Amino acid sequence: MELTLAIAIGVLTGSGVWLVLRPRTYQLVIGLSLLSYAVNLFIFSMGRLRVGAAPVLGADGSGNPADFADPVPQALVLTAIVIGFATTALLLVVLIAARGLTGSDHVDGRESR
Amino acid sequence: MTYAGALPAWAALLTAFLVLVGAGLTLLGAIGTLRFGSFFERVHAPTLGTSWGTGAIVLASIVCFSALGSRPVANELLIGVFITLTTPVTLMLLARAALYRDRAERKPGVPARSILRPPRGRDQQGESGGGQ
Amino acid sequence: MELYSLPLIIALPFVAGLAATLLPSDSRAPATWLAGATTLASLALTLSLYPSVHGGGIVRQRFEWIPSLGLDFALRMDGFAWIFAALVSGIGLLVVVYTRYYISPEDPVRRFHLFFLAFMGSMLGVVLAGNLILLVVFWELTSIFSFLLIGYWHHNQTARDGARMALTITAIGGLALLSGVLVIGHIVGSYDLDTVLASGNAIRNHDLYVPALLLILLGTLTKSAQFPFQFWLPNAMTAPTPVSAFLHSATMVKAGVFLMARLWPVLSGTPEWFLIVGLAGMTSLVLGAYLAIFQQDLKGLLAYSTISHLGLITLLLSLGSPLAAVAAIFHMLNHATFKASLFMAAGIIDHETGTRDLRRLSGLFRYMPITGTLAMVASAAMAGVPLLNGFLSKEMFFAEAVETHADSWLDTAAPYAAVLGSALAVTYSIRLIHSIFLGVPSESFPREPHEPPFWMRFPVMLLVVACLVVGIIPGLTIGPFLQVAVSSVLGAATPQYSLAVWHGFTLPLAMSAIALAVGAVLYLFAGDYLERAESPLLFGRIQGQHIFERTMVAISWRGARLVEQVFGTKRLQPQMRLLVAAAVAAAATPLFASGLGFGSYSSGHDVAFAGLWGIGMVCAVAAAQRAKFHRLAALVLLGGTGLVTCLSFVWLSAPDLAATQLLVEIVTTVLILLGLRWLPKRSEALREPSGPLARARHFRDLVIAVVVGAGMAAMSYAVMTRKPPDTIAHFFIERAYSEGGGRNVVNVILVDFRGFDTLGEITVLGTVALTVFALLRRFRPAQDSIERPEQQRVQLSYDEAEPDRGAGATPTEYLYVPSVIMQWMFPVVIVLAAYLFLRGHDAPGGGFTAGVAMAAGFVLQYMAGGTVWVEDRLRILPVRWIGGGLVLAALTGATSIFVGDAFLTSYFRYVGLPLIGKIPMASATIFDLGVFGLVVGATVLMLIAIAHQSIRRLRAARLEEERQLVEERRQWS
Amino acid sequence: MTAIILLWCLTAAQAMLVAAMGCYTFRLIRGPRAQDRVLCLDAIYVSAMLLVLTVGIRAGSPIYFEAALIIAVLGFASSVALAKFLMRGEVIE
Amino acid sequence: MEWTRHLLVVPILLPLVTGALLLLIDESHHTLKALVSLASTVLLLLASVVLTRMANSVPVERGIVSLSYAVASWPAPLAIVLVLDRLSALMLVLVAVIGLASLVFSLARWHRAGPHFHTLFQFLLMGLAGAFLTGDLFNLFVFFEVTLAASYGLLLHGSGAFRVRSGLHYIAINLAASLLFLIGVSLIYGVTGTLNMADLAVRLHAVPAGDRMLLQAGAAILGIAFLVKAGVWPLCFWLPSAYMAAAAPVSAIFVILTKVGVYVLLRLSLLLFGSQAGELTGFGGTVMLWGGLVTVAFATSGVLASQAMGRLAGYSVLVSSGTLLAAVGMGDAAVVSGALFYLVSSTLTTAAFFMLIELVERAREPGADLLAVTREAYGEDGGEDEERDDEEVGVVMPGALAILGVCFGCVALLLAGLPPLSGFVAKFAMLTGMLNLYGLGTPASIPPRTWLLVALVILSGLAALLAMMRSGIGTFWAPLETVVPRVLVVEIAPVAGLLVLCLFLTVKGGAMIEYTEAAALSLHDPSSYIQGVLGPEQAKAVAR
Amino acid sequence: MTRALPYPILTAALLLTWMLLTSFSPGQFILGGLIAVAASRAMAALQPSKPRLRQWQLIPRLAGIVALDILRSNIAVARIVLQRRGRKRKSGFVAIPLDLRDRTGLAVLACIVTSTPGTAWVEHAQDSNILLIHVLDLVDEQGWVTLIKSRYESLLMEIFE
Ligand code: NA
Ligand code: NA
Repeated sequence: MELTLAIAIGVLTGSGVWLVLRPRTYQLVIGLSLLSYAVNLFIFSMGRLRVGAAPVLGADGSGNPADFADPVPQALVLTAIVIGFATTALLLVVLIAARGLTGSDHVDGRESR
Repeated sequence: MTYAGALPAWAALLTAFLVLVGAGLTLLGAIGTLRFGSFFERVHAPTLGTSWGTGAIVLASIVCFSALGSRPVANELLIGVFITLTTPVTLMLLARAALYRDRAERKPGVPARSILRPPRGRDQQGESGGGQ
Repeated sequence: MELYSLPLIIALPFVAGLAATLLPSDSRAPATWLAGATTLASLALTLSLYPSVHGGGIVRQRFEWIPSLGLDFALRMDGFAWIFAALVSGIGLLVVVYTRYYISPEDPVRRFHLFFLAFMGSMLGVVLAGNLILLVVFWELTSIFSFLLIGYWHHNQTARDGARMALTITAIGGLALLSGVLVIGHIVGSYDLDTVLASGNAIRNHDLYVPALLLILLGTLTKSAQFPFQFWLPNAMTAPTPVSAFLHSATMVKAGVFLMARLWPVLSGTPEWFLIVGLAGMTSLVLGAYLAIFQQDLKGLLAYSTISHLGLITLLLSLGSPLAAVAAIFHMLNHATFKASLFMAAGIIDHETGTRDLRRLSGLFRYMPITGTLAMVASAAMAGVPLLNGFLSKEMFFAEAVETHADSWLDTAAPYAAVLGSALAVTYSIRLIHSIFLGVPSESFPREPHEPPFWMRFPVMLLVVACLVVGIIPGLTIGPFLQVAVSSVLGAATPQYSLAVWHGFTLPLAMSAIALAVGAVLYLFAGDYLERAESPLLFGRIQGQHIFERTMVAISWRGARLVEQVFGTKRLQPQMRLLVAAAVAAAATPLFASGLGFGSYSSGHDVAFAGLWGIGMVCAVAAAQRAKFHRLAALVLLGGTGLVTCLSFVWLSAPDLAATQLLVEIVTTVLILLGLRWLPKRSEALREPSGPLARARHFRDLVIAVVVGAGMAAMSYAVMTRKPPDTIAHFFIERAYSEGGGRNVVNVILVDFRGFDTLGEITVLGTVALTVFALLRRFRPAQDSIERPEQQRVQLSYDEAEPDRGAGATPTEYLYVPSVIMQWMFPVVIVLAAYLFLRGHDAPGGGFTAGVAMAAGFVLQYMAGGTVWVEDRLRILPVRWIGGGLVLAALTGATSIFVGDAFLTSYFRYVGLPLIGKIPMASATIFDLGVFGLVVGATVLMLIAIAHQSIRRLRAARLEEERQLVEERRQWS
Repeated sequence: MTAIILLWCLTAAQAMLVAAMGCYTFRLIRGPRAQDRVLCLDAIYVSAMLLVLTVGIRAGSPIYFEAALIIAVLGFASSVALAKFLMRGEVIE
Repeated sequence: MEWTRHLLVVPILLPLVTGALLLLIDESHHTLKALVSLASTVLLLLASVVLTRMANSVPVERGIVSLSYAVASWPAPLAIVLVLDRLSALMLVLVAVIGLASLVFSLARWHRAGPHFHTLFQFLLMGLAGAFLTGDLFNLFVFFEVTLAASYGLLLHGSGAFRVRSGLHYIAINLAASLLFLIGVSLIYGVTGTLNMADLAVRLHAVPAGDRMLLQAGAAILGIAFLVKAGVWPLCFWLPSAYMAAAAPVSAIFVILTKVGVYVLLRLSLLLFGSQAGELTGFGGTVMLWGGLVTVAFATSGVLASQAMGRLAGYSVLVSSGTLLAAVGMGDAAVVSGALFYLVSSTLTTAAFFMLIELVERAREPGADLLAVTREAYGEDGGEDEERDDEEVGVVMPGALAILGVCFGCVALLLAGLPPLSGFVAKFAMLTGMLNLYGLGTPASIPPRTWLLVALVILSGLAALLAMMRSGIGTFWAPLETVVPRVLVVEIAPVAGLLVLCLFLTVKGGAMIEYTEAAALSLHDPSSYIQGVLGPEQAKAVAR
Repeated sequence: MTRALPYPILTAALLLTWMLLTSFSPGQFILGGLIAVAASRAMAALQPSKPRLRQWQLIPRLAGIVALDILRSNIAVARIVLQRRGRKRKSGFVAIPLDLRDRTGLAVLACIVTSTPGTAWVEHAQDSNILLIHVLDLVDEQGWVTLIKSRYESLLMEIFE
């Protein structure tokens, strides 16, 4: 699974980077979304992968730390998800505003080349 | 499967069966979307998954957790209920959108809006009621 | 009294300058009185210190400023500083008197006095500074105030140009001087003037001597307008004449030679010094004089003569002999006197006749005999005629020029240059006298000239008298003061020198005679030619000014723009590319340096998981490929990738992440769809760049993408396969329940252990929502998006065409049944949100998840019923939700402060309730409630703000229609 | 023994569900029309929910229930939005 | 915990609560909102000053301990801590001062050019304060994001094509940089298992050699993220346009944003890769030094090439950044001390400059008096916020042009580093520090790169002088008939106030340098920071 | 009563949902009750067409019929999916004139039709109350009309009207 996830992170990053280098604002939005998936998974992977070890304690509230996945990267990813959501929304609105004001959906507000 | 020992054999087997049925139906539905030739045919396929595909797996979950906790657990039922309630919304809107788009493009084999005219137009119903 | 004399001498002009600005605008007389009184006070204070500096005494005054950096506000007056201070304040006083009559009432007098007095104060600061950095401070101030003075009449293009050039050159010099002084400080270990003056040997023997020397000389030579920086000075003539009189006699340009003399004991005596200073001085001496003879502008002539005379001083200083230094100092004083008087005379002439053009001026002696006489005497002093002060110092100069100091061609050339320069000085002096005062009176004066008012002539008279007195009885007049000044510079090396007018028939006397004769003869033959010359012979084309201007334009404008264009970009894509490349380089450098190895830690293999990611990756790649032309497809594919991401979180023991990501996924999809409506249809028919170049660019980006992807994959794999370090996680797991009161460790981290992060994170969300709202308040759709979407137009026209259908029948009809279910889901969503919220602390869920779910419920209603329908029924005040949520979260955190615990400290205990039993009550739950409120508000605000544009579109369309109507009407009328 | 059977069946079921998602993904990419894509996305959501349930069964833990419930209650929102976009060109009117 | 310790959280909490409360006040109560916002900012300033005194009361001799505050009462390496030392206190004061100035400036008109200006503004202050105070790497990310989110809102405040276009670039680049930030932080966590900066400094020693390159890669990626914020060449091209596009008071407060990047680089490079870090000592220093040098060179040409004053100001920000980065890259206490002085001075200057530009440009063209915002033609709310009847705040200035001219001259001097204002003292302090690393009078050889930096610092000042002279002459001297601009007291007062502060900095240069020297010394002694956060034992472990 | 609890059945259903989600304990009953009341009051704000359940005891019967029908259709459609491509199969649209007017009833009918594999709700005309469905395996058009009308519509009309 490590290999799978690593390759997945790589492919998502690659696709995202490709899009981020494209000239259309919409490509930018999709690209940054893909990149944030990739980065979220990357952060997540820094806690190592565990199956069936969700960091939710049993009814008595005790537990051996070794039995649980690292909760810290999960908490970080949660924060990152929220912030990513916010920024995607913002970028989207900025791009439609830019489209309205400049009449173009090129990232520079005008066609180049 | 650390809990496996706690599960009675009947429950384990029933769960296994139900899970297989549910997943199998879902897979069949998915294959259907590949095999059917038109959108209106494809619309039918996923309902395999949303009806008894879901039902079976939900049941499996109920069986499993009820047996595990040795008390009836039924919260998964809600999943079945809500899937049944919500899936139609998408499908209705989607089918209607597809119909509209087909009509707009004047695709053959698509019934005209006129067949749904109020009663005085009802006699026209037969003429275009057919499908392809 | 003596204690505060030094700071007072400097401060008085500044204070008076500021005070002058408070006077009424038409107050020539009061301003003069104010300026005069303070200048007089400075002069008086200076003079009063004579006893202290007489006999080698030094007055010091030190205030702490930045002691740790060696910068003190240290003032220091020795004989040399004293004589300069007296000169500056003395001539300053005369200029103030003169200005009273020169400046017209229309001119902004207050500003003049402010700049003038501040300039004088700065110059006094340069003279009295006892710390080299402080000296630089005042030095730069003289540049700045001279800039303002030169540009005083800034409505003239020439004044602006002259001021700019003066500041440019002197500022370059000033910064060089600063660098030089810094180097000196590095060598000596102090900026204190006394210490530096005592460290001559250390400086001259240091490796950094030459750079320091070059930098300092760059400062002094630019300031003194020495070759090759001489060109700014004539352009500065656009200043009001009193300013010129001051700047070119006793101050500004003198600052350069002053500093060279000041540091003479430390820097001079080396071949480098001799070569650079000597060359600059000699060239300036000859070139200045040569160019002066061709000038048609009276002030221009005087300006070039200044260059020439300062060249003389510089040359003297270069020689490195004490006697030469004496001559230099002496000539500084003499030049100040006659040059100031000449400028003032020039001002009188200009004032009276309205012109300074030598070709138009003639026979003025008849109209203004007294002024004429004074000017003639002063010119004679400038020419070095015996019995005038100029003669004495020039005699000393000749004597030194003949001496051999360092055996080189420069030394050999010195006497010839000296004679040549002096001869030319004689020529232009004669030309000045002859052209202006003698000859036939011109008919074409713009105004009828008169003698000026007495007090305007008075300063000139005083200075000319000084020239005479010093020239005739130097020993009795200037002698003791010169001695004081010289000995304070030279110290023990002070030579014996004689100030007698007559030394017998000596070589210098012969040289003087030759110079006088040659100069007179030259004028006799070339006078007419000079009167007609358009530009100087030989040097007509090459003008330093033009070269300078062109260079400046080339460097500071064209070159800079080129650099900006070549090494910068305003386009986003290259910037992104650079950013990505920089990140790759940053990560790759250490990885390649040490080699990236993988570990063996593994969590097993799973075919389904691999299959899942097969799907996820295909979706991602397809989304990337489709995003250009098939936006909707790309969005759907993005959703696929997102879903697979959620599933991975489920798979890998992160149910909270899965739930959150799922909800965010849903909302994001709706959001992007809302936005998609405002993007234009993109057809593949649109002309796009193609061809090999475009393909190459694509390939390059592809390579970048692959490299970055591979890098990320490698890094994550490397970490994932390594044994985990001893992380802080165990702490959280151990204490989540016992001390945080929750079993869902992730949630306890979010609302308790790291609640601070959450507080920040929700602030981000709220902020973005407000931004979105604000931006959309001013949203203006593009022309092609104002119309309804095509579908709606078709449906509308259909509805309108059908007899029994009204407008809007289609949307009502197609939502008739589905909307029922969507509405009934609303309370279900509320229950779901409540469930997610309350379970959060023990199971997956929490305020954020609940909030997004709730927001999705609202949005569902908007989709079902439309904006108007919902807002008729529900009053959602998202901004209040945001504000309330944030306040709640922050104040919950703050309550612990009142108990005495740190901010955000969470409390929990089990509370026994009747019927319900013991339930955990954590203050973190209230914090989470704040999170919930904010998330609901922010999410709804963003979605609804975009949704509202569809309603506003209608208004926009109507406005557009109206605008066209108005346009049409305008065309008809 | 039964545990192993259950495990294998769960694995098989998960594989089938992933295969189903794969089929839908194929359609998702192939189209041909937008409605096909939306239909498939909706179906993928449901399959994903089922997958979550099987993961829950496999882990024997109820903590994955919330994720499934969220899909069941709100999963349709995005496909509704997509469908409405197709029909009206606008999600919220 | 004594109650004064709680002051550490005030600079974060106060703007947060203010911003949130402002949302509960209706948009139509402009004045009330303005007053609340103003009062909060004044309190922030007071709190920052008190914090500075607290930080400065800690003795400079051996055993300097920074003050820390464990948020939520959890012990230090495990939860988030706020750390106060001289540097963070200084930055806080700077934030409060510039915040106050630009807020006052905005009260003339800008705060009503769009909704929720004050809230966004307060959140920006909160984010900045948090970034300067936090001692946790991920929390730093969060506060970076708070700052950025608010800055997005403020940058777009007032809307308009140019603003939105530049905003798009600004947002895109910063989003990408934020992703890098996340990658870096998580990589570091993956290798060391901690997020606390002090703990990280301790744990660095325990990282096995085989994992070190991953740590370095993480740190390097993190560094790129900060370099983007600081505006290093070639990652800085978005900056001049964005700063130029923003409304004047917004650009003014934005000046601090680049300083956040510099601050973090300074803090982390000395804490993690200082002299105690063994093999890792000086990691990234070369990149910062050369990056800074190239940035100064590029920005200098940008300054010269700028026609619009806004762009000139934007490039001036880059000059300042580049200079600071290079100084940080040199990494010596003497240089850092001077650099801190320079940081303060240049920040005040450029902030004043941005505000001044708006006023000066009113003098340039008649009609520019009107706000350069797009007319609300499409809003359903009929441009409620557009109803700016010409009601005035304060009194229109007499002699406005003269005052503007004086202010402009002061800014020119400050940018050029000419006396008598603090620009000169700052440059002098930095240069004399570079040339005399171990104090004046202690011989030390000077490497070529130092000479290069010295030259660039001086040349950049010269370029600024030339450019400012060009603009100034064109604005104040050249026109035959200069429009006397309508300038309100509340607009000129903050500009003048910042410039007076620069003068004050000059006069009180000695005290200021004493402060920055102490700050630099404690930065160069990471054990003091670690001791403040983790206690004496851990600090000793590092000091060995 | 109606003002406090505008939708008693909804409230009850929500309470049931709550207790299914959490547990059947007195504490959750109280908490769930509060939430359910709040949620139904929020629902009331939307002013939906208020359904009248006349014979709610028929609901289980309907549910049973539907569950069974769906199961049968599942098998049928699964078979269609699995059969070889060659076999002739005709799918098509069927227009069904409805008598059921109640919106909620229609919504339930929609759920039934859609959830049953093999039939799909395509379009419903509000004015004429004619429903257009798509049938995957269309053999007898009129058969579908009667099936829908007799098997579901009549029951629904009994329940809702
Ligand atoms: Na601006
Ligand atoms: Na169906």
